[in-house]
Amino acid sequence: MENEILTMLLDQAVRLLDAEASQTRLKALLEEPGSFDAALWGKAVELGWPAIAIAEESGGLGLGIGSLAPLLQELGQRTVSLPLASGYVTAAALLEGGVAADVAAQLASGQAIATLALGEAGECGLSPAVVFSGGTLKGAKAPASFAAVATHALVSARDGDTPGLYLVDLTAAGVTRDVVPTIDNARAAAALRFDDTPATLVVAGWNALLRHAGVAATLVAFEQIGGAERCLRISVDYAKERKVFGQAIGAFQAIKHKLADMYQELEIGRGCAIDALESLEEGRGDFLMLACTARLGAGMAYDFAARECIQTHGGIGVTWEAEPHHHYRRARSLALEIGGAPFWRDLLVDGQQILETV
Amino acid sequence: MENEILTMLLDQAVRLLDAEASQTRLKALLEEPGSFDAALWGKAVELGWPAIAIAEESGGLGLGIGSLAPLLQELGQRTVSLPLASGYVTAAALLEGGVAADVAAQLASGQAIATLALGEAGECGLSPAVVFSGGTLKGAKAPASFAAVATHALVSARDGDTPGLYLVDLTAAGVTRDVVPTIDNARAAAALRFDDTPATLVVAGWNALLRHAGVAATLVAFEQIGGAERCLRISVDYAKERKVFGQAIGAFQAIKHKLADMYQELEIGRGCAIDALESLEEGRGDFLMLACTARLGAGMAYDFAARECIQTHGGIGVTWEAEPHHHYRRARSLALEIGGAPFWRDLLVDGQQILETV
Amino acid sequence: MNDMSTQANESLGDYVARARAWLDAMEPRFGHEARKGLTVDQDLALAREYQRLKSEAGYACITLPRALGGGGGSEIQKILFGQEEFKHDFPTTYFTVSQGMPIPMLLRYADKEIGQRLAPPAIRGETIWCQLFSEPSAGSDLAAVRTRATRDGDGWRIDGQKLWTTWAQYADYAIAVVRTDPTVPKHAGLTFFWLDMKSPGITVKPVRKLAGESEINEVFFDNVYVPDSQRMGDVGAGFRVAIETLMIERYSVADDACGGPTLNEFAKLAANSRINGRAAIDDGQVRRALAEAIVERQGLRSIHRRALSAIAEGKEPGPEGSIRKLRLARRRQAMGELAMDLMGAEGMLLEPEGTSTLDHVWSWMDVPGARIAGGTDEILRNTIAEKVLGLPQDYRPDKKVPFNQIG
Amino acid sequence: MNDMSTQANESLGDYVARARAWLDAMEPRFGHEARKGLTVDQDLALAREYQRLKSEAGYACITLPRALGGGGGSEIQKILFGQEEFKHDFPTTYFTVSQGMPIPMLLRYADKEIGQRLAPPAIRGETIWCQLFSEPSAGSDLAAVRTRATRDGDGWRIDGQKLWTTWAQYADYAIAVVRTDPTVPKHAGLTFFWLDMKSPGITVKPVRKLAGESEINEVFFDNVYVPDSQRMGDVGAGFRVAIETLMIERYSVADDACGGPTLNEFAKLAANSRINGRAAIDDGQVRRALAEAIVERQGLRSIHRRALSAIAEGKEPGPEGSIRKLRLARRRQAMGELAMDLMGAEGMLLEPEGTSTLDHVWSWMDVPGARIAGGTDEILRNTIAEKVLGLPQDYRPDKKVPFNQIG
Repeated sequence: MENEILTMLLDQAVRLLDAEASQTRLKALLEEPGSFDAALWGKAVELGWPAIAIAEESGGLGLGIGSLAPLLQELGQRTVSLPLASGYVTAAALLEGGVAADVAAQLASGQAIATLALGEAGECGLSPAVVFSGGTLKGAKAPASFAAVATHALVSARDGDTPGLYLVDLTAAGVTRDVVPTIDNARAAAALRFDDTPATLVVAGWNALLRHAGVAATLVAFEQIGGAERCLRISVDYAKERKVFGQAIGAFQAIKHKLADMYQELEIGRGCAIDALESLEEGRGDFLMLACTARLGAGMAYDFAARECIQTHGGIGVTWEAEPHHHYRRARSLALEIGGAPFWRDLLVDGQQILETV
Repeated sequence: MENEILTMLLDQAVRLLDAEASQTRLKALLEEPGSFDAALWGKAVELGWPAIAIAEESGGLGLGIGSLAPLLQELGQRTVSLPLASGYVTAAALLEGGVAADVAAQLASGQAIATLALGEAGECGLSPAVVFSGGTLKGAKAPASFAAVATHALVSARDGDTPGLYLVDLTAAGVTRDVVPTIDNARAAAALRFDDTPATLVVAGWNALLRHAGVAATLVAFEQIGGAERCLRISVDYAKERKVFGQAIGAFQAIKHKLADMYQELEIGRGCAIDALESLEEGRGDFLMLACTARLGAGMAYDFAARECIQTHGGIGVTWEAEPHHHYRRARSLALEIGGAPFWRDLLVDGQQILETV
Repeated sequence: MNDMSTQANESLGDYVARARAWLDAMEPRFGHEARKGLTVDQDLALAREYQRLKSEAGYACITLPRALGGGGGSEIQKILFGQEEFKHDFPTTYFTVSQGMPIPMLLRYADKEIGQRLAPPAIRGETIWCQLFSEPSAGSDLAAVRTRATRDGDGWRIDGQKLWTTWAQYADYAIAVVRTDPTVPKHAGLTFFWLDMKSPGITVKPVRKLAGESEINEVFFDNVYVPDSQRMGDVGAGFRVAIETLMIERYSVADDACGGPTLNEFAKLAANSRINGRAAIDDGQVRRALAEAIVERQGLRSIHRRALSAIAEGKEPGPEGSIRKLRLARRRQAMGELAMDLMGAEGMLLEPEGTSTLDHVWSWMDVPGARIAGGTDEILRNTIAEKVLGLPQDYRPDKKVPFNQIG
Repeated sequence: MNDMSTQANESLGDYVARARAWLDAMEPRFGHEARKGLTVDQDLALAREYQRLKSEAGYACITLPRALGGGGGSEIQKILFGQEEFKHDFPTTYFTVSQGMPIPMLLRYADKEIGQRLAPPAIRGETIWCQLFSEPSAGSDLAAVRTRATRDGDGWRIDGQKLWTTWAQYADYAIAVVRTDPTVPKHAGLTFFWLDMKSPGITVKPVRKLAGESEINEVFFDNVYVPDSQRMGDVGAGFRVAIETLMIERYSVADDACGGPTLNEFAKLAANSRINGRAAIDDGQVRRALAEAIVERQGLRSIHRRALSAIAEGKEPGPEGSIRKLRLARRRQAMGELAMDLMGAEGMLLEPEGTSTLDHVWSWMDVPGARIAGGTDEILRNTIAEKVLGLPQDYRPDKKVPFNQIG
């Protein structure tokens, strides 16, 4: 029954995305800082996408995070940006913290939009610099996707030495929201600053922060895998069709082996993402370590695929009109917005003894 | 005049090495730990090789270190191991320290053989663990090349917190010399231990130690470049001759581009080695930084060339009878015996502001 | 009942549990400690004994019939047992080729009577078969074999040379592909036979490898007689039969360190090595290398687990299995090199008693063959590009040319 | 005498010193600060003014005769001046192609009178020439051009499309290679012309690049008339003339950050970024990347210096010059990616005022073209393999086939 709903949902998603996510529309979003496809978001809300994975007790459909992953993969394939992962992660954190059930319900219904404000300035890790004290936040976050259009932010901050995640209503006092130009304007990025902004503690402690970042990383990994899949497919298609020196470029080993490497990276990244998702669904203790591998594996796969997709396309690949640069931009923004690779590598190596027992 | 001598010397060397350095003889040396081609060393001594670069005031010919580099390159091409670099570095240190002029003269005449005992156990850097106190050394060094046959060792040790280089007569009391099996038995490696062994301070201080290690690194870089040149040449030859699927394997881009990469690494390593040598000859302040680039560049070039030389040769490359494994072994032993790459990278990055001004 | 391999309605989980228990029981007699210091001949004798017990317990040739000494089990059971057996250091290597390909092919292509007679002793480990495929000029390009068989009455006379033949020095029998018609294109002129390795005219010469072992051989043929009854498949069908042989091991199992030390061993080394006095495990370049290796291992484990599920459901595993060896052999080489870097000058030491699975330097020394045997890096990338991605095949100028006219 | 480029018996050192002084004097009027905030049209006007002064001082087209406005100097002087000029941010880009290849070729192949008339204004920066070579189906494979020229009385009529034409939007004239005979093999049917870009039937359409600039264009030809007197070289010799054109810049100068931030800039960023609270510059993965980049830069500098010495001695530089761009473009991309990693979420920021030479993110954004233009990574590796190492050329099935019969 759940499977049927999922299949139907995914079929609908593919149809909608194929119809709406045209190159022209995607390119228009890249033109202006802080862009957001509100019309498409409206349709996604109508189809219930924000609700599918959110728990029933929070007002969602409760189909589980496993329902969101393939949907994000479809979005990733088409470089479509919708605040689904951020909404799910926020709602899940709220449920865990037992706070703001109303906001979770609004996230499920699509009335509310969440941004994950986890990134730090001048730091590729996630140790928060924003300070929580006396019920309010003070300090600045690095740019966060969807912050330009979000109603709420899940913000990492510290109370004394204890890091935690805090919920902020972005209409509250003391919120400054600077829309910023990025490599990938379609993700509605903005930098948030808080000046005695009222905030609610959601979950406390470094482990809780990391676990929720790991959930975000796992979901993003599926977007990355979708993107890498698409890069591989258009590269292979182009390599079969484009001729130089009397042969399809796909007959030259330089291209064949490049694409074989792209395939390997993709499948390794996919394997990591699948394993992290499974561990999360089963509530296993190895989840964070597997989330690290998903973050790193899917990130490497998409970065590599996007970079070499342009290279495979040659001159055409460097034009605005062609598709590859959408992925070149998206691969990097997904790789950066919840902490850079060196941070996740540290996390993985520090915990690798745990992983070894898997 | 000097140039004529050098040309003649190099011609002689090529003739001698071509005649003596047969694959059979080289393979025989690899069979037993601590091997040394004493007969070839005898001929090298007759031709005056140990003397050429050593200063006239130390009893050498004083042709400068620039005369030794091309000779070592010829040795490197043929994976011939003679204690020329270690002899030169030791004699130069003795001259600088103004000690043991007699030993320097013996090194120049070939009566003495030096080993550079710079490596440490459990550490890829060069911070010495052996302790100098009251005129004697105590402690163990990591295996050093030529230590199995050397008469003297230039040993890094510390006096309190001050590192320095010490001269040890290996026939002295308290010297234990353990011949050890290595990946490259032809380099007469042995591990030295000192138990109240009389020793003479040659030069003191970390900078002096590094500078002499840098001279050794520069000379070894030419051996590495020679080895990498040879790997490239035999790989190219084999790739032109060996056929699969109706074409020479050198017609397949997987091989063509691999060999093009090998060429690039080689030329970059060569460039670094040339620049380091020039700086040393001119007594410039950027020498140590350039020695780091020579050590790293030539090391990477040879490791890569040796590894992919085997791969290019396919099954044949994995046999004892074929030449590539000589280089696979030699590349690594040259890369390890005076400190591993991570150590030299640290040194380079810490000093890179200096380099930038070059 | 403990010695029966296949039990009705046994779950795969139970199967594995039973296999583990059996293997654990074998450990004292056949494990690492028991084998220490044995000569090759002693080790081979021990291996034969282990093989006999495997056959009795139904763990030898698991997919072949029980009546012949096999296990009467499924492909997935074979893979799962292999995975468990890998965890021990049992003397299995002498029989890997023998039981993996020649015996199943014999049962498919040879006279029934021959198969029934020769397969059981091979399955019990009493005899060993080798596979005479590669030649000096035919490695990656198998169809380029030059070893000739010419008609002689009711049989054939074979002349030529094979190379890279694993365990030929101990082999009693062999399967071989040879050229019976040089006037047709290369793939069309080959024929497949089985041979008695004691036939007059066969000389076996072990090949010394760079790191010293010698499981591989040159095999010379000087006017060796083979009756036509030992032909397997039609005259001229040899290439197809050879490819079928290679496809039997559709999904090969390799531990995820590819025969080298595990990543845990690397981490231990890094914890105990220093870079300028600091623990190497705290250095970012070491961490990056280790993290990337862990990611790769995790991805490959996931791919492997899903392939096993597919096989368990009776599906054919895809060619994505090629990824595993391609990645892991290169990774083992890179990690070996880095391990040596961390050891500094001590990284030159090659302990005589060391093994590739435990010693980083031995692993590095012995790894080059892993990037070549069973498909070179280059061939495997081509396989992925062509078979998985559908990219064009390389130019093959010799494909339609009679073999004796290829330049 | 200060404005004369070549002075008798001047050493190269003195030449460089004099060039530096001249360039420093130009800095206030034409440097980075002076250009800030200019529109492209304003910048181009400034560029023309700078070009006029260069010509007067003998630094424009240094190897061409003084009488035409060139410098009357040597190849090595041209390279050395270029190296010094690089250190400033002068508006030279509009004239790089124009003066680099079309003008020298015009002087070699066009009627003498034409050359004498058209070259001087181009050298002074009053006119701009572009180079109509590449096409949608002819990038790396230049001989595949499809743009057709058919006989029409005393001239030719051109139809077709060119692509990737640098600065065509500002060009007054062009050199072009077009197909005059499709019935012969691809290399044999091409002919070379010069054109007036104001000829009726030419349409120029700028191509937007991924990072936004637009120096490249599509150029469409609709029945464009060219008199036969504007032909350069024989009918059918166009491929040879085109290759000669590309060979003029025998040794191209590129700064050793390949247009991206210097390694010093990277080190600064790493010193000011943190990984888990620690300075990134202290992290081994950052150190390894930086060390390897420094090594590469040093090696390339050495190769470059020796090439300059060879050129100064009148020798031809070898194809080893290809190494430089191949390495540095990839390095710039890798360092850009690492820089962004270190910036974490802030690595997404793309400051509107940023430039590739100063901003790591802009450098990363704009680098993909550097791995493609002027020879892709793949073509350059082939060049090294074939020209330097003597390995066989790739299979070229279309080489001897009439162009109109290529599938």
